[in-house]
Amino acid sequence: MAATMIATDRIPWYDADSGVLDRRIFSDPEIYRQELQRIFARAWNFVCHESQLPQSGSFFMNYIGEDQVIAVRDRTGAINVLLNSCSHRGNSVCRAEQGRTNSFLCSYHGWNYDLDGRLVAIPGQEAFYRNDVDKAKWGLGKAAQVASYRGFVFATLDPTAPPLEDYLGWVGRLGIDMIASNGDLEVVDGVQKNRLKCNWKLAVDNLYDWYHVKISHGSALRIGYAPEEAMAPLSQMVILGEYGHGIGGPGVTQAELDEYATRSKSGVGEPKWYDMMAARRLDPRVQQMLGPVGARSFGHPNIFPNLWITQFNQICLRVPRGPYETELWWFTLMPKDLPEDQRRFAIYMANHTFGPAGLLEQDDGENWSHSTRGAKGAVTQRLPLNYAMGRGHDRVQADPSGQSRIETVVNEHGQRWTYRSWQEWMQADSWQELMAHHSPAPSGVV
Amino acid sequence: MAATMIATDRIPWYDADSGVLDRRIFSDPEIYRQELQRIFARAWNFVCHESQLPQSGSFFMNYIGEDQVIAVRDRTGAINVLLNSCSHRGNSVCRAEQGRTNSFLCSYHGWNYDLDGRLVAIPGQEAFYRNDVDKAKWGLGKAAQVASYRGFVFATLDPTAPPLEDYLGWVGRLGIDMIASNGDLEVVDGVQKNRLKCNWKLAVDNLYDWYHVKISHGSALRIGYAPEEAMAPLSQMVILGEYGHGIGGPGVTQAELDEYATRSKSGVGEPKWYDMMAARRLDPRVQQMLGPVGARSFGHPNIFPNLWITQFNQICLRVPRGPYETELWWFTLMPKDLPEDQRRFAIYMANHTFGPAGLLEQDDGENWSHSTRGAKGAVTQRLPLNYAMGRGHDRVQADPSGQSRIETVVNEHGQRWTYRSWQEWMQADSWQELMAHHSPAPSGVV
Amino acid sequence: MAATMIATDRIPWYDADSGVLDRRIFSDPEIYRQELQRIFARAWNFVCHESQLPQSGSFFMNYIGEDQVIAVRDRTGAINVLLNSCSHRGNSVCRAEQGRTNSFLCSYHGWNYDLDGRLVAIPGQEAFYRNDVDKAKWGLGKAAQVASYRGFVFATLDPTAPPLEDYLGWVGRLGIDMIASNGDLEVVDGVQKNRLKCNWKLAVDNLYDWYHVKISHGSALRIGYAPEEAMAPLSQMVILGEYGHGIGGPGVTQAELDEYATRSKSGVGEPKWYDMMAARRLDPRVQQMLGPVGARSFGHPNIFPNLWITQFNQICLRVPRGPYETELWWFTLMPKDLPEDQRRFAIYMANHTFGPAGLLEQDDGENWSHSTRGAKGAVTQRLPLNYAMGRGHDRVQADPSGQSRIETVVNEHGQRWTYRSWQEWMQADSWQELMAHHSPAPSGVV
Amino acid sequence: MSAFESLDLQQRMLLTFEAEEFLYREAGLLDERRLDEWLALCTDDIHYWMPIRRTMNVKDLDSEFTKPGAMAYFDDDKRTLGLRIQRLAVGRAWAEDPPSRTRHTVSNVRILRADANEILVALNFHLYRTRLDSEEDSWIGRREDLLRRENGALKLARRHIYLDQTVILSQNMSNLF
Amino acid sequence: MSAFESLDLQQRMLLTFEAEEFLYREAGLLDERRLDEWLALCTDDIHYWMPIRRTMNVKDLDSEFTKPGAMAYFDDDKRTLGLRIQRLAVGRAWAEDPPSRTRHTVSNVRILRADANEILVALNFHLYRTRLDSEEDSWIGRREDLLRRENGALKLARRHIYLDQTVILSQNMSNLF
Amino acid sequence: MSAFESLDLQQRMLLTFEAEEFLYREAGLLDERRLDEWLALCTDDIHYWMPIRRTMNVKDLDSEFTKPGAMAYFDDDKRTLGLRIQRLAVGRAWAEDPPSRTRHTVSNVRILRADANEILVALNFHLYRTRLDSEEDSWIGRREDLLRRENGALKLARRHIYLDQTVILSQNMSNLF
Ligand code: FES
Ligand code: FES
Ligand code: FES
Ligand SMILES: [Fe+3]
Ligand SMILES: [Fe+3]
Ligand SMILES: [Fe+3]
Repeated sequence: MAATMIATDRIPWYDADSGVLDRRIFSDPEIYRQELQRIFARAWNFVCHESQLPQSGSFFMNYIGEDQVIAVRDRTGAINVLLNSCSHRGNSVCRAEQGRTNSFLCSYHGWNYDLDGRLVAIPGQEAFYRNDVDKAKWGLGKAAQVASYRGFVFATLDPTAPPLEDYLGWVGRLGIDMIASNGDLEVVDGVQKNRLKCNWKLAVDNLYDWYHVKISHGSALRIGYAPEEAMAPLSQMVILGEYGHGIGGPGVTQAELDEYATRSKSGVGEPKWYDMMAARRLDPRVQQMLGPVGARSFGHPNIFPNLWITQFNQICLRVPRGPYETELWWFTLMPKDLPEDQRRFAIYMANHTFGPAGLLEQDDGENWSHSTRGAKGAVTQRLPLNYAMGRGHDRVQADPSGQSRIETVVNEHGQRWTYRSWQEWMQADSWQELMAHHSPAPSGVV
Repeated sequence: MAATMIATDRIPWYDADSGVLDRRIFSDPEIYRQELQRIFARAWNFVCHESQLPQSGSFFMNYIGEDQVIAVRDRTGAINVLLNSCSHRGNSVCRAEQGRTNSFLCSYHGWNYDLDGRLVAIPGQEAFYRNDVDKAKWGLGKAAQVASYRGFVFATLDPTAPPLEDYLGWVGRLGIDMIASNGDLEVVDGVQKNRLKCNWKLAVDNLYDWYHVKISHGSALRIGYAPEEAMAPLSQMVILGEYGHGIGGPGVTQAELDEYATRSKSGVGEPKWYDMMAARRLDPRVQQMLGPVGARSFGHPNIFPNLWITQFNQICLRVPRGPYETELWWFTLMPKDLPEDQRRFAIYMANHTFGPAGLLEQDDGENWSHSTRGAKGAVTQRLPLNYAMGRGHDRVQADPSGQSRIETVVNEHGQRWTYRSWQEWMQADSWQELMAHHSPAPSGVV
Repeated sequence: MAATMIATDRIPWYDADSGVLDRRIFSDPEIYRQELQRIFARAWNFVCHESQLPQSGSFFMNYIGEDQVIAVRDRTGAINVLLNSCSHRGNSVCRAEQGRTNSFLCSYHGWNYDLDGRLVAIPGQEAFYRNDVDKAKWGLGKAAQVASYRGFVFATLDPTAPPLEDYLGWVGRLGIDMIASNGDLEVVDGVQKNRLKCNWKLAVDNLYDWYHVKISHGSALRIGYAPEEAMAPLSQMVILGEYGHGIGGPGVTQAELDEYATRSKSGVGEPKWYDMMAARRLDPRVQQMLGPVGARSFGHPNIFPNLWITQFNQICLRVPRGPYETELWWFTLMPKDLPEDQRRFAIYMANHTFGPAGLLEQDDGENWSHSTRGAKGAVTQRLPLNYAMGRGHDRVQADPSGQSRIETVVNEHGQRWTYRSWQEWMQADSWQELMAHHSPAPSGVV
Repeated sequence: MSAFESLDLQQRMLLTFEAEEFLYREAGLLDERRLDEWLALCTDDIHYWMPIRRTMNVKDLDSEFTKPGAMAYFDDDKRTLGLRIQRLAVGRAWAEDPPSRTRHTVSNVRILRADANEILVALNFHLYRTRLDSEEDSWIGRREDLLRRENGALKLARRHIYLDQTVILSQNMSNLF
Repeated sequence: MSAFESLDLQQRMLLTFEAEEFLYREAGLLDERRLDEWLALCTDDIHYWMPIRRTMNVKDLDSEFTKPGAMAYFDDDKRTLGLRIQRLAVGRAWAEDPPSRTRHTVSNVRILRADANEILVALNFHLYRTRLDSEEDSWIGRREDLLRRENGALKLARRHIYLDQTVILSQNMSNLF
Repeated sequence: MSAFESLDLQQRMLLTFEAEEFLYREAGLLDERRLDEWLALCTDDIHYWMPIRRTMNVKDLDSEFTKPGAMAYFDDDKRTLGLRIQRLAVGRAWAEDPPSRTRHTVSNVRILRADANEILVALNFHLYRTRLDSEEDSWIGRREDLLRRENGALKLARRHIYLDQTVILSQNMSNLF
């Protein structure tokens, strides 16, 4: 089909010079098929938080692309990420979303896999197999690399992928540092999951989207659920990192941070839109951890490809379920020592802001599913999409700390960076090629 | 897949010499994909009747192929046909089937489009876009041409399409004249819509099908809901026009028309099967309007590709919804000045004859969906379909008025013409090629 | 798509040297499409048992691949297998699962087909078709060959297929003989049908699978519904035949058969696991019918591609319904003269063992659907499946009677033979090629 | 009609039960294809009506349904209902041979108004239909039925059917609601 | 059994409520997986039966369902029902681990016949099942249940299940109806 | 609360009818989008809660649902319910313009406990929603509602919603249950 041609040629989907995007990347099934191979099967993917696996045998089920994986802690305390498919006939060895187990016993013929995926028992190994089966060769498929950064567990299926910390780079690490700086985190029981009829990338690009708030979430603002100045402030900061990571959203000046510090001590002075955020940067150790620029950013990090870290206590994974469907998985993380009242308030906010019944998020799905629909029409499909907001009007500022960033107003730098990087991932035939040819973080005018 | 091969080569699907058709045109997804590009994206498509857009801001949602379009009257009174997809992210700018609006405000970020599709407001155009966005370039996609014939509004997405009147030719125009001759029409509130599991072409070819009535609608005839002589009369007339338009069904002689005229005056004489139809041709202005031959035809016009005009007060659009699904949209049009009792009777007939609960139409869907199923089987698919009824036994008669036609018995001339034309549309790579190579209306033996 | 490439090249899916299988044969839609053409459209397929068509006009609806066929007895008493699609527009001419009819009257235009598929009446043949239609040419599509073996009716759509008895070979015939040896069979009213989310081949390879019983059906064994020794005995016999037929499962020695014979006469001695089966081989005529080896086999025959014959009174057809769905159709056959109490017991067992609510079969679907899922993941798909149990450790024993077999323990010989043969079917472009290049039944070490 | 609320709880309960008993029996007749008996439960002046529903913006909701006298999916008097039923009896009603298998489920039965002669009932319906090997339709919505006593027995005097779907996602509506 | 109609409205209402109360409690036990308690509600001679339904032309409708003694999806006595329940308790009942989440909804409850000892009830059922992350099944049809009084309490003496589907569109029927 | 069973059949029937009457009226208000009137039926201390359900192995079933205080889909007091309703009134609630068409069906209504002031009810619900031309959602599960008498009239004091789905197969839950 044309689909195939489209996907295999080298036409640029995204034109960096104009900020224009081809709609078909949201609707072409062949492009989606390639994404599973070229992006999800290669990238470091978030699988769970360490606190979800308290003991040996604790497991949490997740996906890498559409491959179902089990994150499980083994007897050595190490976390393994296993492909949930038996080596004998391919049956699932685990069907629960989470729980605890001693091993993974296949329900078809009883091959039994240890918590680290090793095949440890085969019924009739001697009698039927005459010991002619090399158990070492037939364990469960495993992630090629598993690593954890500040308690956030990632895995890649590609042995040639760079180490996690290199993959994240300073921007990805900073993104995680921002939520990690809340304290010693643990996941609150209950991952919200729901399914949207949209392409996964539309859900991802929305996390940088501080432009939609006033309209998409107009009703929430109008009833005063959230103050507009805080929900869509004008002063914005964008930080872009290699391989597509980024952080975009509200930013303040050092002066504003200091103003809040003084005011919060003295108790004298007008409240400001950034108070709730600034409060979380008072602690010098936090400022230390985030650096001079990071400390001033209250944006949304995205760990490429699909992990959104919110400003407060949640992260949201955008799980692809076919070209036109995406699941949103909301994890809520709180400092273990958070005072009960603060904890109760934080959970209230988490339960009522995002998720399928969230006062804000209710209205997002409708827009994303219709944007996906708008990428399908035989003729509509030919019309370009405009991702040009602010293009060519901003400048990347360097910093002695090395924390380069763009300080500006509401913009689409994050979205453009996402698709520019996405295109490089899609065109590279291997990690080697991607490492060699991907764009460095932008500098100068953007 | 083979599908692709099938679709891109030049094998004739329809063999005009034998009247034999390849079943795969009803089941091959790739052929369907091509139809959206080569037929619907090129043709003049019916979108609504002018009376559905009484005031400025009145809109009606429809489809061209699978592209959703909004027909809307603007402040100048002109009718625009807009692609329902925002230029920013592709979101729908309208979700209602019909209604009235001042503009199309996108629910995602608030880009606002005027009733003529022009982009008139972008939130943050100055602050965020720094005025660096050419609104003139980013309006909604629009039909390349919109035109109206006797109140019936059509649109084409192809700028190279010929003007509507040329496209319709005398046959298409005559088809519309037939219903327009009822008087000064307006749409009765309520468009019936339902979804069948059939390929759209099977629904279209059925409109010429005066052969199925006795069997498919046997139950309706047996209970006397409609008289058989009128439902399936032997004397038939077929009129064929360029680009696939046609009119097929009952026809009478001038003598019969005159006989009815005399009898209806004198009130003396036996009722005849054609009385209900002939009554609508008494008025000399109507005869004038339809011409000597047209006035004698009571057939079903099809405006290629998919608009069926019935003998009385309804039209039915066959909306493709994928290779195996079609929606039937029934519009009912009455003369504004129709006396109340006649109006009530006409609405009763409209409500009970066609539509999903119609006493006649109930039984059609079952046959069409199973005919579609019969085009899918791996082996069944290889068997040809017989469209040969009457082939080679009839002759096109010319007329001084230029109204050539075939006068004969029940036949499949209309269906053959449909597939012959369909094949020319599918093989042409452009309007230019289609105009150059399409068949002229047949003459001589057919 | 890659799918296409995968399917059309000659990569071996199944590697006979390692017993390793490529998962994609369970998930690739293009491979499935080819299976319909290369396997089902070519093979002899089971359609019904003669007793289901007691009189002229009795019919039973079935499928060959995904082509719907009607098995019907005509006035001469012959059984016809007709493609259920009218030659005019392709409509179904029959919609019932079974029943009795005088002819097949198409509900669209009333073309009428005789019980042997001949087109016998066309409304308006003279008036509308002017007698210019050769009814002899436009009958229903028919199976190229229909034949019956011991009351089991098979059909092939391929005129070049070898005769049924050659196709079955001695192994396929023996498989049918095993159930036919129960007596003069008739189908008990009621074919159980349910739909699984699995690829059809996973359902087929399971019939040879005496390895899964202890685990998959652990609950049924634990509650004592069936005795473990009889359900999964160690002594197994496998018989393999050309074109993929096979018989695999419990086998006993002649000594054991004799022991039972003596014991059942004397009434003295311990019951053994094989008593229920051996009882059915006491009759010398049965031993005669099955031969010295066959009489000792209590395995599951598969008539390639998809007819499972059970040890007792049932057969199960695995009907493909797309790459990821399969219907199981359970037919129950009893000797006409079976004493009422035995009949009641046999029906009780049939109703409670297999079928969607069967105490055993309930648990199978879950495993097969997840094995299918396990063949879809972009990365999981790359992992080989292990079909190597017992490979290279057994030997085919010849027998003066010609009944070669493998006598061993639980094994996967049957499954390997199935995929090896399947691959030959898929790679052959015609019956001629398949006959020339297919593997002979194995000999020596397997 | 007097306000139903004026009755006491026991009276309301009794009346509601009486209505449910009628509605369940009547639904059973439809599912068992005993259509002549069903028709006999209708008064001679029955109005059986299903207007067309449209997806409308909040501001245009007043025209969500078509009005009486405009287009509708059903707008039947007793004679027309009789035709629908007769159709199935005379053969060649292909949409119903083999017959659909229907299940008329009625719930949330609430009496809106009642007097000695009439009971006006609102309810939720779920009409489930399955055909051939695997076709399935579900029609869900709200109904307003007017029940009238005619020499002692309740009869159906009006049935207004408010379907929740706008586009009918079925190939036909060859069954009664 | 005497005709239920002979009872007056109040009596019919009371009896119907009593039957519904029993049926709702019993359905709740199934959904809460309290299967032993459910089994205790069955009489020792219970007949639990679901025949096979076939798509038939109108003229052949008399054989739409298989007859007793022929093939069926369920044809259980109390012992067999016990086996089904025991199966889930002993482990390795893979179709139910993780367990299905079921919802047994009963509506249009009509008493067909009743006497001092027995109540014969007809009803519509909707058994909804969801499994794992997104599997969904809906089984819809008609049931005839015979309720019998045994020392004061109602018990289930017979359950005949008439499913509307012909081909079962589910991978199994590992749950009770 | 005293055991409901202690009441006699007639009393139980009356109480059950009273509860159903309330629940049907309340469901009707939601479907007719009369949300302010609906809110007025809630007590000031209402707890409206839908925990998160997870697919768990039999051995881990004790944690199938999240506990109060942990994450949930709904965990609302009256103020929060008010916000949800207000949201729809102020415009720009895009998920509901055009509005969804919902049908709240309540069945198997069983009283668990009751006293002079309160009735604790368990029931099965089916919330059906259709949007635009063809979107359809069905949410099915079990509810426990606490009804309390406030100056004569019943009010909703607690609604605990146990959905049968684990992954929510809908783009949002912009409607009340
Ligand atoms: S599939 Fe897992 S043991 Fe066989
Ligand atoms: S998508 Fe329409 S304004 Fe952004
Ligand atoms: S389709 Fe069968 S007669 Fe026309
Ligand atoms: Fe948002
Ligand atoms: Fe018709
Ligand atoms: Fe099994």
